[in-house]
Amino acid sequence: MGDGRIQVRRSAGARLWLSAGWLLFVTLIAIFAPWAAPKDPLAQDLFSGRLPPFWVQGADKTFILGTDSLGRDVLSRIIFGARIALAVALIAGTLTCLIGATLGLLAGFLRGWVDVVISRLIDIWMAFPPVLFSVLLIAVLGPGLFSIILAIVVIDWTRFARVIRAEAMGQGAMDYVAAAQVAGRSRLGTMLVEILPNVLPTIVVLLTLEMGIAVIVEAILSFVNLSISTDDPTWGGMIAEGRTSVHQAWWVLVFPLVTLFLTVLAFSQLGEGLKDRFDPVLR
Amino acid sequence: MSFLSIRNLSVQLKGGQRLLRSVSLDVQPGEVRGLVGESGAGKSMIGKAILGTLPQAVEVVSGEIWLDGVDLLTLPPRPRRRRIGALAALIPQDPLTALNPSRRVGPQITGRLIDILGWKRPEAEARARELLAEVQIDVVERVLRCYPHELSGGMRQRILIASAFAAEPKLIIADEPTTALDVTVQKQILRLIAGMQAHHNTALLFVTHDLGVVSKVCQTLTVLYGGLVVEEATVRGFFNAPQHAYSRALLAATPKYTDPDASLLPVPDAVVQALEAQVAAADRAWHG
Amino acid sequence: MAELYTVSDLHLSLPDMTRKPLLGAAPRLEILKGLSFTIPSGEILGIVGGSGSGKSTLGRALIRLLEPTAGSISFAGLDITHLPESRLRPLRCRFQMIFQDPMSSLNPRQQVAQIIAGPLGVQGLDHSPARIADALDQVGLPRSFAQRYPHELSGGQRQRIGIARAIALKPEFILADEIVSGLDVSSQAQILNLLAGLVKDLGMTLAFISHDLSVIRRLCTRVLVLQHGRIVENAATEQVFNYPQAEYTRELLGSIPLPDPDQAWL
Amino acid sequence: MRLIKAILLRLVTTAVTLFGVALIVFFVIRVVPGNPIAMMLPPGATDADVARLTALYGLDKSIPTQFLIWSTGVLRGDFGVSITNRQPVLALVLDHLPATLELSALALFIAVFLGGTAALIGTRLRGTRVEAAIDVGNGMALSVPDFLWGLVLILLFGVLMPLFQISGRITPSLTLPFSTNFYLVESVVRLRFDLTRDLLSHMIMPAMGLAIPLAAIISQLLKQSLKEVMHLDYVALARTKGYGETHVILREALPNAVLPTLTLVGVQFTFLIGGTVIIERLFSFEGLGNMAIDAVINRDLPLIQGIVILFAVIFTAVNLLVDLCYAAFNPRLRHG
Repeated sequence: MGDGRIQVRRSAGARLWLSAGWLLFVTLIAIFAPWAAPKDPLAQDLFSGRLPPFWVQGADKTFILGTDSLGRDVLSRIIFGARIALAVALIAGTLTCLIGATLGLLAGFLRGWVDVVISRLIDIWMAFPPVLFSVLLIAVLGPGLFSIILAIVVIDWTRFARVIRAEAMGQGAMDYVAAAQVAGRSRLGTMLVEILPNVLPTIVVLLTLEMGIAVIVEAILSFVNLSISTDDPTWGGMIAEGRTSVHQAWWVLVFPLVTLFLTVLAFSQLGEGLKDRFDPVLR
Repeated sequence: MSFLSIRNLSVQLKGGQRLLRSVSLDVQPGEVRGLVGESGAGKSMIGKAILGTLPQAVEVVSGEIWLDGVDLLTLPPRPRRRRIGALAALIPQDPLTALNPSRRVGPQITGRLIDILGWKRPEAEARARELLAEVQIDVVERVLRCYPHELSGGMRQRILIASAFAAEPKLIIADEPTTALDVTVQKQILRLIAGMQAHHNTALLFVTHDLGVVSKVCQTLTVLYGGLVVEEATVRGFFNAPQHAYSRALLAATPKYTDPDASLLPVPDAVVQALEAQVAAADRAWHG
Repeated sequence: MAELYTVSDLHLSLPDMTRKPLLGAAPRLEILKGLSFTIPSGEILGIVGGSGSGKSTLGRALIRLLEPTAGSISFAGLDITHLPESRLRPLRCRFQMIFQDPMSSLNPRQQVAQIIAGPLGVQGLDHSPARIADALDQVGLPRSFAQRYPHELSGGQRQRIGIARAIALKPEFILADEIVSGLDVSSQAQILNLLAGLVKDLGMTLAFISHDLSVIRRLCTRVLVLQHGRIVENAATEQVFNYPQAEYTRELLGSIPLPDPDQAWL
Repeated sequence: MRLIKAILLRLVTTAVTLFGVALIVFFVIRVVPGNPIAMMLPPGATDADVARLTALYGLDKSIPTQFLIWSTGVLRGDFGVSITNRQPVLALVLDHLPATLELSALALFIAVFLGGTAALIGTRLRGTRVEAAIDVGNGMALSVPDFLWGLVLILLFGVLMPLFQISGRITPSLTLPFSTNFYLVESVVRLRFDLTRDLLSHMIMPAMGLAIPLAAIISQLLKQSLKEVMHLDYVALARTKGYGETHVILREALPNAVLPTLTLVGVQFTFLIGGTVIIERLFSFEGLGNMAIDAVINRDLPLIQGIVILFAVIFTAVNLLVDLCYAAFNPRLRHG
C-alpha cells in the first residue's frame, strides 16, 4: 500500500539475504575446513605463542588472525570450530523443535489432562536455572557432542512448548476450527491440517532462534570447560582462553567472539526474514 | 458563516492512496447532519480529521477545517488540541473500549473540565452529577465511583454521552454510536442523544451506515462514496426523492420489515462503475 | 411436510469461567432454558433475539458443535442429542453451517480451493478442481479465486466462500449465524439474494440467525423469537410481523428505525 | 477471600513444582552411570576410603531411601553438608545468595529503566527514525544472549576503554566493615559511598550484560502493548478532550499497557536470575551461580542439590510476586 510497507519489505529482504549469506558462508567454510584453513588447528608452536593479527607490529604474516598462548593459529581454529558449532545448531535445534513443538501443539489444541500434564512439566522445568541444569547434565553425561545435544534438547524444549501451546490455544478458539469440526474432520486431522500451518511461521522463527541459542550453549559449556575435549577447537573454548588472557592477547577473544556474535545474530534474523518472505498472510 | 466548514479536504495514507477526495461540508449551529456511506467511504475519516485523531499512517494533504471561524489546520498542535477540546466532543462507537478500564468513571467525566478548561474540582463534580441525572442515571454517586467494567454497555454509552456534553460543546461528532448495541438499547440511546442535542442546541455530525437511524435523528445528510461527496440533501428531500443513482440504490438495498415483497436490490454495477470513474477522475485531477 | 428437526425441552448450560472458583468446577450458566420446536423440511426459519438471548448457542446445539445438557434434538428421525463425535462425523455432511465472521472461519493460511475442498475430501466426496470451480460458479465468484487467500478478498467475497464451502456438501440443512451482520447494505443484499436462491434451487432447509428483523422478514417463512434463553414467540412470518403476540416481539419491532422520516419513532 | 484462596492454590502448585525439581535433580545426579564418590576423592584413594565416604554421605543406601532421608532433612531446614567445604549447605548457600540477589536486582532495575524509557520514547516518536532505531536495537539485543553481551562489555569497557572492573565483586585489598553479605545495601546504609562506588564499578558490567536482553524484551512488549492500547477508543477520546500526546501516553495508555507486560516480564526475570550462573562465572563474581559451577565441577552433590532447590524457590517466588502485583494493579480483580 504505502511506501512505508514497501520499505519494511525491502529491509526484511536485505535481512534475509544477509543472514542467509553469512550462514551459507560459515557452512561452506565448515564443510571444506581442511582446505579452507591455512594451518593445522591443533599444531602447537610454543615459540610463536600469542602472535598478534597480521596488521599489528610484530606479527607473523602467515598467522593471519594471530595465535593463542600455545601458538595455535586462531583463524584455523575458528574455521574448524564452525564444524562443531553448526553440527550442534542443526541437530540440537531440530530435535528441540520437534519435541517441544509437538508437546506444545498437543497441550494447546487437545487441552484437558494432556494440557495439565504438559503444563505442569513445563512449570517444573521453568523452575530450573537452565545454564546450571545443562552444566549439571554434561557433568553426569560426560563431555562430547552427543551429551551437548542431549543437554540442549532437555533444557530448551520448554521454549517451544510454551509458545506453541499458547499459539495453538489461540488458533483453537477461531471459527475455522469449528468449521473443520462441522465438516467432520477428526481432532488429529484438524490439528495437523488446520492448526499446524498457522503456527508454522512461529515454529520457524523459534527454530532458527534455537539454532543460535544452541551455538551459544555449546560455547557456554566449552567456556566452563565441560564441552568437547579441550584440544578440539571450539568457539567457546577459544573464548574461554581469550577471556583469561584478554589484557595480553585481545585477538584470541575478539575473533571467535565476533564470529559467534554474527552467527547467532544471523540465525535469529534468518527466521524473521523467512517468515516475512514466505508467510502467505504477511506476503 | 457555518459553525463547522470543511473546504476541499483531502486525506491520504502517507505516500499512498487518497481516502478523502476534496470533501466540502458545512454544519450550522444546532444542525444535525448525517454522514452516510458504506465501509471505505471515508465517513469516519471526516470526524477524525476534525477532531485531530487521524491514525498515524494517515495525513491531511490539503484543505481547510474551519471551526467557529478559525481554520484548525493552520493552528499549532497545542492550541489546536485546546480549541477542539473546548468546542467539540466525540461520542465514540464502542462503549466497551471507550472508557479507560483502569480509571474510575467520575474523573473520566470531569477530566476535561478540570485539566483543559480550568474548572475547580467541586464545580466539575457538581456538573458531572447534573449530567448523569440528565442521561437518566439514578444511582449517580455510586456510578461516579465505579470502574467501567462494573457497568453495562447501555450504561457506559450513557456515561459517554454525558461526558461529551460536559463542557457544553458547540459541535458533537457521534461516530456510529449505536452500532455495537441491541436494537432496543439503540432506541433508548438515540432518543437520549436527540433529546440532549435539542436541549443544548448542539450541532451534531452523526456518522452512520444505517439509513433508518439517519431518517430518525438527522435534519440533513451527506452521502459519501470512495472519499467523494455524492449527494447532500435534507432528510425529507433525500428519502422522498433521492437525486443521485447511488443514493437510490442504497435505499433499495436497505431491507424494510414493513415491506416484505420489496426484493433487495444490490447496488447495480453500472452505478458502481460510474462512481469509480468519478473517483479516478478526481485522482487524475489531483495528480495532474 | 416432514419434520427435519424436532427439538424438545432443550436445555444447555456452559461453565461460567469468569466466576470459576479456584478449586472445583465453575458454576454453570444456563443459556437455553427448555426450548421445544420443530423445523419442517424446506422451511426457512428465522431465529431472532438480542445479545445474550441464546440464539447462537441454539444454532450451535442444532449442528452439535455444543452438547445439550438436557432435552433432545432429533435430526431426520435420528436422536443426535448425545451422539459422540465419531458417530456424528458421517452425519456431518447433512447439516452444515455458515459462520458470522469469515475472517475467523476461513483458515488464513489456506487458499480458497483448499478451503472448499477440505470438507469434501473429509467426507470422501469429489474434490477435484472441476468440482471447486463448480462451487465457485454457484456463488458467483470467478474461478480464478481458487488460488487466493482469504485476506485477499473483500468481506462479501469471503462470505460467498463460506457459503460455497457449506453448500458444496449438498447438505439437507444449513445454519446461517448472523452471516450479513458485518457487511455493507449492498453486499448484504447480494448475499441474501444468493442464499435465498440457492436454498430454493437445492431444496435445503435453512435456519437463519439474525438480530435484524428486516432481514428476517425478507428471507424467512417462520420466525422464532428468543429472549433470555426462552422462546417467546414461534409463528409464521406474516403472523409475527402483523400480529405480534409477545410483549418482547412488539418491543423489538418498535425499536427498528425504518428508513422513512415520516415514521413516528423517537 | 478469593485472593486468599488463590494464594493457597498457588502455594500448593508451588510445592508440587518444587517437589518435581527436587526429584529430578536428585535422580539426574544419581541414576546416570558414574560413581560420584570416586570422582570426589583425590587420585590414589583406596577402595576402603571410597566405601567409608559412601557410607558417610548415605550413598550406600537405595536411591528412594536416600531421597526420603534427604527430603525429610530439607523439610527441617537441613540440606546436608558440603563435601568440598565441609560446611552446612544451607549456610554456604545463604552466604552467597546476597551477592546474586544484589546483582539480579541491579540488573532488573537497569532493564526496567532502559526498556521502559525506550518503549515510551519509541511510542511518543512513532513513525520517526528514532522509533526505527529503537526497533533495530531491540531486535539486536534480543537475539544475542547475556553471555555474549557480557563478553562484548568486557572487551569494550574492560579492555578498549578500561572504565570498569572485569572480575570479582569488590577490590580484595579493601577492608570491609560489613556485618551482612548485602554489601551494596550496607555500603549505602553505612554511608560508605567509596565502597558503593567500588562495588558498582564491579557490578555494572555483569548487571548490564544481564539487563540488555531483558531491557529489549521489556521495551518490545511494552511498546507493542502501548501500540494496541493506543488504538482503543478511550485514547482517541482523551485526545479529543484536548490532552497532549505525552499526557495521553503516560496517563491513559501506560497504566493499561503495563499489566500485560508485567506478567511476561516476571518469567523473563527468572531467566535473568538463571543467567547469573554463567555471568558470575564470566566476571568471577562470587555469588551463588559461580559457586554452583564449582560445585558441579567438584561433584559436590549436597551443594548442587541445595543450590538448585534455592534457585527453584526464588523462581517460583518471583512468579508468585508478579501474580500478586497483577492482582493488585488490576481493577477488575480488585473490585470483583
